Amino acid sequence: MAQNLTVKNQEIQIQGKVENPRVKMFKTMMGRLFQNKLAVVGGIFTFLLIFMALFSQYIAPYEPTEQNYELIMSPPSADHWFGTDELGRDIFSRVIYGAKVSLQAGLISVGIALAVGIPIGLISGYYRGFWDEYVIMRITDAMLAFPPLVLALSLAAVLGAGLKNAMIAIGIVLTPNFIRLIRAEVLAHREREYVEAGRATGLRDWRILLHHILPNTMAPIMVQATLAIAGAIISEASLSYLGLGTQPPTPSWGSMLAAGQGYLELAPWMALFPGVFIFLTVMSINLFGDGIRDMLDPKLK
Amino acid sequence: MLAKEKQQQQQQQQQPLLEVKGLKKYFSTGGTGFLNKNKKYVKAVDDLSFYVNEGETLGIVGESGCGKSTMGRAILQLQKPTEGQVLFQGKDISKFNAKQIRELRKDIQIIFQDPFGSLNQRMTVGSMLSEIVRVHKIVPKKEELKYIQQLLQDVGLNPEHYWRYPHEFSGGQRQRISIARALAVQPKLIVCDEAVSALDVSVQAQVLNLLQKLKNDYHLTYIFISHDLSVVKHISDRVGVMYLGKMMELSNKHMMYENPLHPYTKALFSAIPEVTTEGKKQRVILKGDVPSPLDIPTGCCFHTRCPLATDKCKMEMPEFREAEKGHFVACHYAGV
Amino acid sequence: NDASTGSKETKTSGSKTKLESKDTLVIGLDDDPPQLDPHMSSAAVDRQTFQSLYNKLVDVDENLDIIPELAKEWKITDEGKTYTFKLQENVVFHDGTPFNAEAVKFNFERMLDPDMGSPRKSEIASVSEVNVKGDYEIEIKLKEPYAPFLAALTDRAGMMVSPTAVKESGKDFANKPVGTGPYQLEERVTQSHINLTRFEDYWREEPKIKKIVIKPFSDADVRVTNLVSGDLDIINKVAYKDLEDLRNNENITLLEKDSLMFQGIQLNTKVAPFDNKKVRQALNYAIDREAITKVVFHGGAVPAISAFPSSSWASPDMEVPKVDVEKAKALLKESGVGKVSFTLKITPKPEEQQIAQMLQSMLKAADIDMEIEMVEFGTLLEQQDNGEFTALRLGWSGRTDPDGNIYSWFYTDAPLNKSFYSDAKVDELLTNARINSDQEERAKLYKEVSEILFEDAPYIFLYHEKDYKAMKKNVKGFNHISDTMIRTETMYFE
Amino acid sequence: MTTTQLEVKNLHVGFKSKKGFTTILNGVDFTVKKGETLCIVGESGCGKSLTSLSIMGLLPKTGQISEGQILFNGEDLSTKNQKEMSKIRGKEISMIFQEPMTSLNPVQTVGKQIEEVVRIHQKVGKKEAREKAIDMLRLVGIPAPEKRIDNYPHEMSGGMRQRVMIAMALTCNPKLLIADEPTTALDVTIQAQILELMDRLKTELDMSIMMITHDLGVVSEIADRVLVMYAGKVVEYSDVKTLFKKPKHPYTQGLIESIPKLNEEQDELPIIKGSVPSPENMPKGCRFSTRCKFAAPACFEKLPELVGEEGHKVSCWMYTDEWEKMTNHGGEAGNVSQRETTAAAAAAAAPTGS
Amino acid sequence: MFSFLIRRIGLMFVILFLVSIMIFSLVNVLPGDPARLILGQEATPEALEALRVEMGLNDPLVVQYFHWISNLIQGDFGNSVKDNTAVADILIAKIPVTLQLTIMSFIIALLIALPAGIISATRKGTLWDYSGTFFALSGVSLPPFWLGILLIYIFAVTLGWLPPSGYVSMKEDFVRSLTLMILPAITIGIRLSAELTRMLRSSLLEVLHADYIRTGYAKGLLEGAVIFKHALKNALIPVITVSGLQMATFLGGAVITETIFAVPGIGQLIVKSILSRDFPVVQGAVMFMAFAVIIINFLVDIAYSILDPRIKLTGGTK
Ligand SMILES: Nc1ncnc2c1ncn2[C@@H]1O[C@H](COP(=O)(O)OP(=O)(O)OP(=O)(O)O)[C@@H](O)[C@H]1O
Ligand SMILES: Nc1ncnc2c1ncn2[C@@H]1O[C@H](COP(=O)(O)OP(=O)(O)OP(=O)(O)O)[C@@H](O)[C@H]1O
Ligand SMILES: [Mg+2]
Ligand SMILES: [Mg+2]
Repeated sequence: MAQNLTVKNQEIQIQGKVENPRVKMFKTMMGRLFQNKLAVVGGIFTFLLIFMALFSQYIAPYEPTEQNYELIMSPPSADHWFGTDELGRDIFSRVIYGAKVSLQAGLISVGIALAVGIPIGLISGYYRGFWDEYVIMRITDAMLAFPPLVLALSLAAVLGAGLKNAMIAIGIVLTPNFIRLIRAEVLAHREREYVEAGRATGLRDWRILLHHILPNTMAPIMVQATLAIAGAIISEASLSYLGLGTQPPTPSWGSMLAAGQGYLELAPWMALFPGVFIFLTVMSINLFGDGIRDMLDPKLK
Repeated sequence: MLAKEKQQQQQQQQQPLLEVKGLKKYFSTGGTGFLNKNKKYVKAVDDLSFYVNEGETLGIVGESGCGKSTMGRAILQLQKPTEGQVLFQGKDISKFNAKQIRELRKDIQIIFQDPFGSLNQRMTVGSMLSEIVRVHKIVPKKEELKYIQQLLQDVGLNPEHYWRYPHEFSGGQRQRISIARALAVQPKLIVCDEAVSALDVSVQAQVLNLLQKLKNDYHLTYIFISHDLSVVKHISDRVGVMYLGKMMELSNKHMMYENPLHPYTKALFSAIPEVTTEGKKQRVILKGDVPSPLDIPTGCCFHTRCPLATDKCKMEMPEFREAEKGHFVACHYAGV
Repeated sequence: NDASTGSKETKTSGSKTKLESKDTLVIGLDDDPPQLDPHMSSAAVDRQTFQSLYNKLVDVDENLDIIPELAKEWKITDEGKTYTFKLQENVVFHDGTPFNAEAVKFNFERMLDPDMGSPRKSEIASVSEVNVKGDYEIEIKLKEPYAPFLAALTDRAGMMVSPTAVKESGKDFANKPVGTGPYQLEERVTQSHINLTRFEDYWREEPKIKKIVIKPFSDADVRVTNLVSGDLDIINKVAYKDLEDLRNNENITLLEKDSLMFQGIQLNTKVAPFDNKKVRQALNYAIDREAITKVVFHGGAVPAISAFPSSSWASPDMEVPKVDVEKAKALLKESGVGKVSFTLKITPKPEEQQIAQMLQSMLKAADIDMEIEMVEFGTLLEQQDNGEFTALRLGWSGRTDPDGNIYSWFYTDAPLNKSFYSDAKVDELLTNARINSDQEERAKLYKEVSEILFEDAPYIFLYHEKDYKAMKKNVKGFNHISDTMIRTETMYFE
Repeated sequence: MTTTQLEVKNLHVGFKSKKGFTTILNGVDFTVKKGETLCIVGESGCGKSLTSLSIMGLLPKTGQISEGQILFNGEDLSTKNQKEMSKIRGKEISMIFQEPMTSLNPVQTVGKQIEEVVRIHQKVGKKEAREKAIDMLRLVGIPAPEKRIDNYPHEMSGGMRQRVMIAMALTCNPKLLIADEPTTALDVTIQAQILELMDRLKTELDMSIMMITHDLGVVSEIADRVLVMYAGKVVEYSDVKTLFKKPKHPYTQGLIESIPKLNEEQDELPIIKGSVPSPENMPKGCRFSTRCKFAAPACFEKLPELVGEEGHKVSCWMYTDEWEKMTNHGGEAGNVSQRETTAAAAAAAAPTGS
Repeated sequence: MFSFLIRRIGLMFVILFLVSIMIFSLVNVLPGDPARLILGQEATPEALEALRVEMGLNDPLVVQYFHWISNLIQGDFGNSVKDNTAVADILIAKIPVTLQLTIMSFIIALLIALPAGIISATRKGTLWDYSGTFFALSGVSLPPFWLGILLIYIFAVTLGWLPPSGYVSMKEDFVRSLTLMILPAITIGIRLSAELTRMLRSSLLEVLHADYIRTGYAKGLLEGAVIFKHALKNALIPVITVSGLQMATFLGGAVITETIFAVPGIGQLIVKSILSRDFPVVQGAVMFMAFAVIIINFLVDIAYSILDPRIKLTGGTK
């Protein structure tokens, strides 16, 4: 076949300046992202939260565990912006430290779900067959028949209270959703002509899976993942609220809320601020997720 | 023209490049459940036999759903045939293992219809092509870029398109990319599955010319699948007509277009709206719809719509026979 | 072990409280009583219901002195080894069968039956023989003198069930209780309500209230809300944060009484760092008990130094040490342990968490690192059993007789002695206190034990909770006794 | 009595977006006479559908008629509001679409969908409506219409569905039927059936048809007159015979030439180079100038008018008196003689029937 | 159709079987000895052992599982460890509570979601749409327990309009039952309506682009008629399916809401019994919930095929 190579040997001329395609892609994606104003707001807030979580010790005016029995449940003031709690701790500082827990919980549990869900979903969807239909799908069906919070609760109870275990539990609960989503995407894509073309050019299965199908399914996965992060933050807070999440004295928004609920009338700020922060965080991650959806959708200019 | 025919005849005496014998592809419907007793089959391709000689273009026409694409996929072993042999250069590739099939990909390629769906949206043209080149080790790494850019020029694109994503191209350009992808491994045979159907006429003409040119430049053999008879006729040397998974008629295109034997072929020809300045032509309008491939009529599968159908047609399946030299037809009455 | 915190409403001032005389008393309990068989019961909350359904052989009064109930009078002979009871006559069970000495014998045998697995068995383990001396006279022989015996009979072990009903219902007796009490069961829907009606053939004066409805509200806030603005007439246990509000509510009577319980930290004396006495002692000085009772309990608890709250006659007059960080540090230095760190296991209740976090910061001031680990109550007990802990937060609900508060906790190898504490002197004192039936002498013995225990510190006593009952102003006749029971018999609406 | 059913005058349609207003249709003029079939041809994206949607008043929300008139029976439809239009749609003007698969509501029986049209425009009872629906199905040649009426769209083949669409469109005897590529999605044998049906019904029901297609074969099959569009402009407007005999516009010529012919052997197809410019960078002058082999420099600058005698109009500088002047200024090719030869070549290329 | 039902039901049993195994293994690896819990702090080792034997806790897990499952098949869910009442009876007492909550929340959700979804889809890009979307997003982002607390604070603590928590059965006091349930129902309803609004909006937007909508206009229908006669039904089909699939999540939301508002439903029962290691109750209640989810999904599938004639009930798997 070597003769084909030398069929013609014209000079190859490249006209104009060639931009790095990835940079260009990135630019257009950013362009799409920035079109969605709310997503930008969400993104900025998310970024601030991450910043807050990373540098909490420099931002928080007090130690989150510093107790002051003279100042129990004092309302918001210049010294204590968000007031103090039932042990006289500064709620503002605790909220800032709580960001760490919440973000960690969101990211790690979704990370776990992705780490398990992506390979299983890919393989299950691509190869189909007995294992896919009768084992993996039925197990995910069964897992999805559980109310997620109940499953998370039971798992957290089994594993024992604590942030680490709560994250594992939430991760496990999220996994079947990802398996389903990824499998469905793979099923849709494996019939697409570009995959067939990939096979027709003699690519190996793993290469098609990892280099062709996976990147193309990334958009819905990313969107689902951001939404799942938001959901996982709420779940972690719920578990903490029920006493199965973060352990004291580590401040977590969920357990702060749980504590605050007992003092709704005496000190409403105790429940208010951690709640507001969960809400804002989840909201901005959701907004950001919407933005990512737009960003990854090549149909939008 | 005459020389070309002679050459073809010589080749016929040699071994054909690809030979398909009794190819069948059935799809079972209704899932794979264990509780499913009455499984039905879509007989998408049912007992196809034909050959393709090196350097020629075999056109396949037929209405939507008649199994053209399935045939193409079965030939490439993208879908394992249910039955039958596919001989490529004398070797039965339907028995190949995964590794052999990967090797085979260097020789047989396919171009798909959908200029949007057949390219990976998340890869640049360059990375897509270089992946193939690398996997099959077509050229040494340092020549890769040059090789691919050469390829892009050959299919009428610019070298700088190497760095572009598919969505930045028009339909016709994308089809050129697909062609480049198929050419990248320097195959012997390319199956074009409705490669120009989605394109506008002006662009279609451009791509058809390109395919012709590449065929000569790269010494290619085509199986050209289309539902457009004029396009098939334009590009092919021989033409096969399919109906409900079966080959109805197969012959040299001149014989076929000048003297179609099968009533279906005749009806098909007469149904094509043609640009004429004279009055409207006399046409055979077939009654009814194409039957569902789930329950194909008994006997001759065309008898439900055939203006000439007799009781024999309902009962007996006609044999795919050579009515004239090189002119095969599956009809009890044609050309007798 | 209920982690749900629920909502709250303490906005008492504005809400309307219905004050009307009725014939139904609605009681709000802190949990749903799991079952109604006193001999099988293990949940503390059950006992509240039992007060209405059953009579006990003997009862206690406000001073925790033993008074007659089903037993008219009794004699203790044979150096405290034989108890002879004269029983009330004309007492019938709700099913109409008579109450007599045979019935008492049946009850004791039921509790002692090894196949029953009755939790009461250990309370009356010293019983060796039960002899019917006449229709209404019964003699109970003990293996050895056991001073707390009578006190045990003031509670579930002294509650008499109908032998006929037991034979008929078998296991199902827990759902179809038959006693001699002032009220009998009408209906019970788990997690919802228990309805009792007045027992017409009751042997004492007919109670004034016709019906008792018992409803579980595990959420303290809901309980209070329902008292203030709902149908509840009296509630058991009040959240400490609500004390102030309730006290100020003119429609509510808030009753306060020292209870019998003690709370503290059980230390595992077998493992480091608490195998070192000085370290244990350091804890005693590093903790500000006063702060805990104020911050967490809003004054609803008092600092503790021994197992006996002031309501008990055994309460030693020892002064609770003030927090003394320097002393604690000094003790640590003496101990030679260096850096002390340990994990405290607690149950996940908000108050527990609060206490633990306070302890954590107090100990931190004395250079002791304490980690907090929350485990479910069941797990906590299991780990306690297996000695899988260095320190855990567990207290005791208390018993009428001081022995019940201390023997099984500190006697060598006693069932609750999970500190694995063993001291010959303590063992001897405790045994003597059991044999001796003279209260004054016993009190002296217990004081001595308390002093040793404070010195050895296998258990860090933190506080004694007070018991609170809140009821509508028009509810009268309630006798608040340190055993925290709601005795409905004498109650009435004004 | 006038013979004009519909007259579109200087129609400009465009889309609003964040970047501003993009004009897509740029001055479209044509008429549909009573009882005739007008075909609009052109490549994808040239604005065929947009034209028909403008007439129906069904432009997407972002779309807007910025200029021009649509006169139907003398009334200007472009000024009517939705409510007024709804009285015309389905009754006076009906429309059928390209995709018979998706143009019917999948969760309603076809009968219900036809009955609905009856009941919107005529005050009739349920039963009558149903009868009318059955009649219509029979009219469009669906066998056993009494049974078929209760079928759901998915239970029918593509051809049948397109028949249902036609039945629905014709229920109220409209004066004008707009058909937007009604056969593109169908197989040739079915397409032949549908085309025949439309032709038959046109005479039976005495209506005008405005048919949109990109298939010149279909045009020559069914049209009386043809409108060739390119990039939102009319480039040629003629009766069908003249057009195929003597196409004038280079685009029309190219289009006809680039179709492979059945009865002719060609080694290479004549092509129109390049592709349609996008609306954002439309050439300032003649919109075809970028692809035209005859283009003179002035073609890139000045927009030609649609000129010529009634019955064959073309929008190309070659057919104006100015052409001479334009080429004198240094056009690479093209003079009168050359344009004649091109036309002749095109005529020769045009098929002579079989 | 018939073979579909058979197949679907067969599948249901397979899933139920897997669910039962999961529940059982989960519950049995829960740390904490129920016998210890029952007998409490003062239990003697003998009493503990006796109880363990009686409860079958010493049997091998497989034996325990088959014991449990075979009883379950006969309708015997076992007895609560805590109070020895039959789990079935407990469940029966709880079902109406959760059902009432579910229905009330659904009504609230629909009352909000239908108009909100329709308005934001048909008025896409307007202020209406943005407010609808913002509402939907907030609803999804509000932690349910915080929303509950907030509602209590606003309506019960501050305004004093509604009771903060508790439950009375409808039979007992109809009006009070509804007033008590309204806050928890809003808590669940808002979240649900947020999700429904979102789904309905996107599904409607998709449908509104469909060709048959254009056909509807071309027939001469006005916008309202097109939306209600043609778009809505088509748009609701996926919404129903998806919300059916979300049933599990929804019931999960009830778990925490019931806990906050002290509504004695199945959710609260599960939380409590998990925390108190009442194994038979946990198993029974979770099994029941999973069963409910599976049945609902099954019904949704059937409803789906009724609503959408394109879906033939053949044996194919999804
Ligand atoms: N994977 C599959 N499973 C089941 N049936 C299939 C499958 N692939 C194709 N078929 C059926 O086989 C028949 C032939 O399909 P095929 O795609 O080969 O037709 P075609 O001639 O290429 O049609 P078109 O012109 O529409 O592309 C059709 O009825 C189709 O529904
Ligand atoms: N909603 C819209 N918003 C913006 N631009 C649009 C919209 N709809 C159509 N267009 C543009 O209008 C132009 C004409 O579209 P139209 O649908 O009329 O083309 P057509 O001639 O019918 O093509 P086809 O043969 O593909 O149907 C196209 O360039 C298209 O991009
Ligand atoms: Mg095909
Ligand atoms: Mg169009």
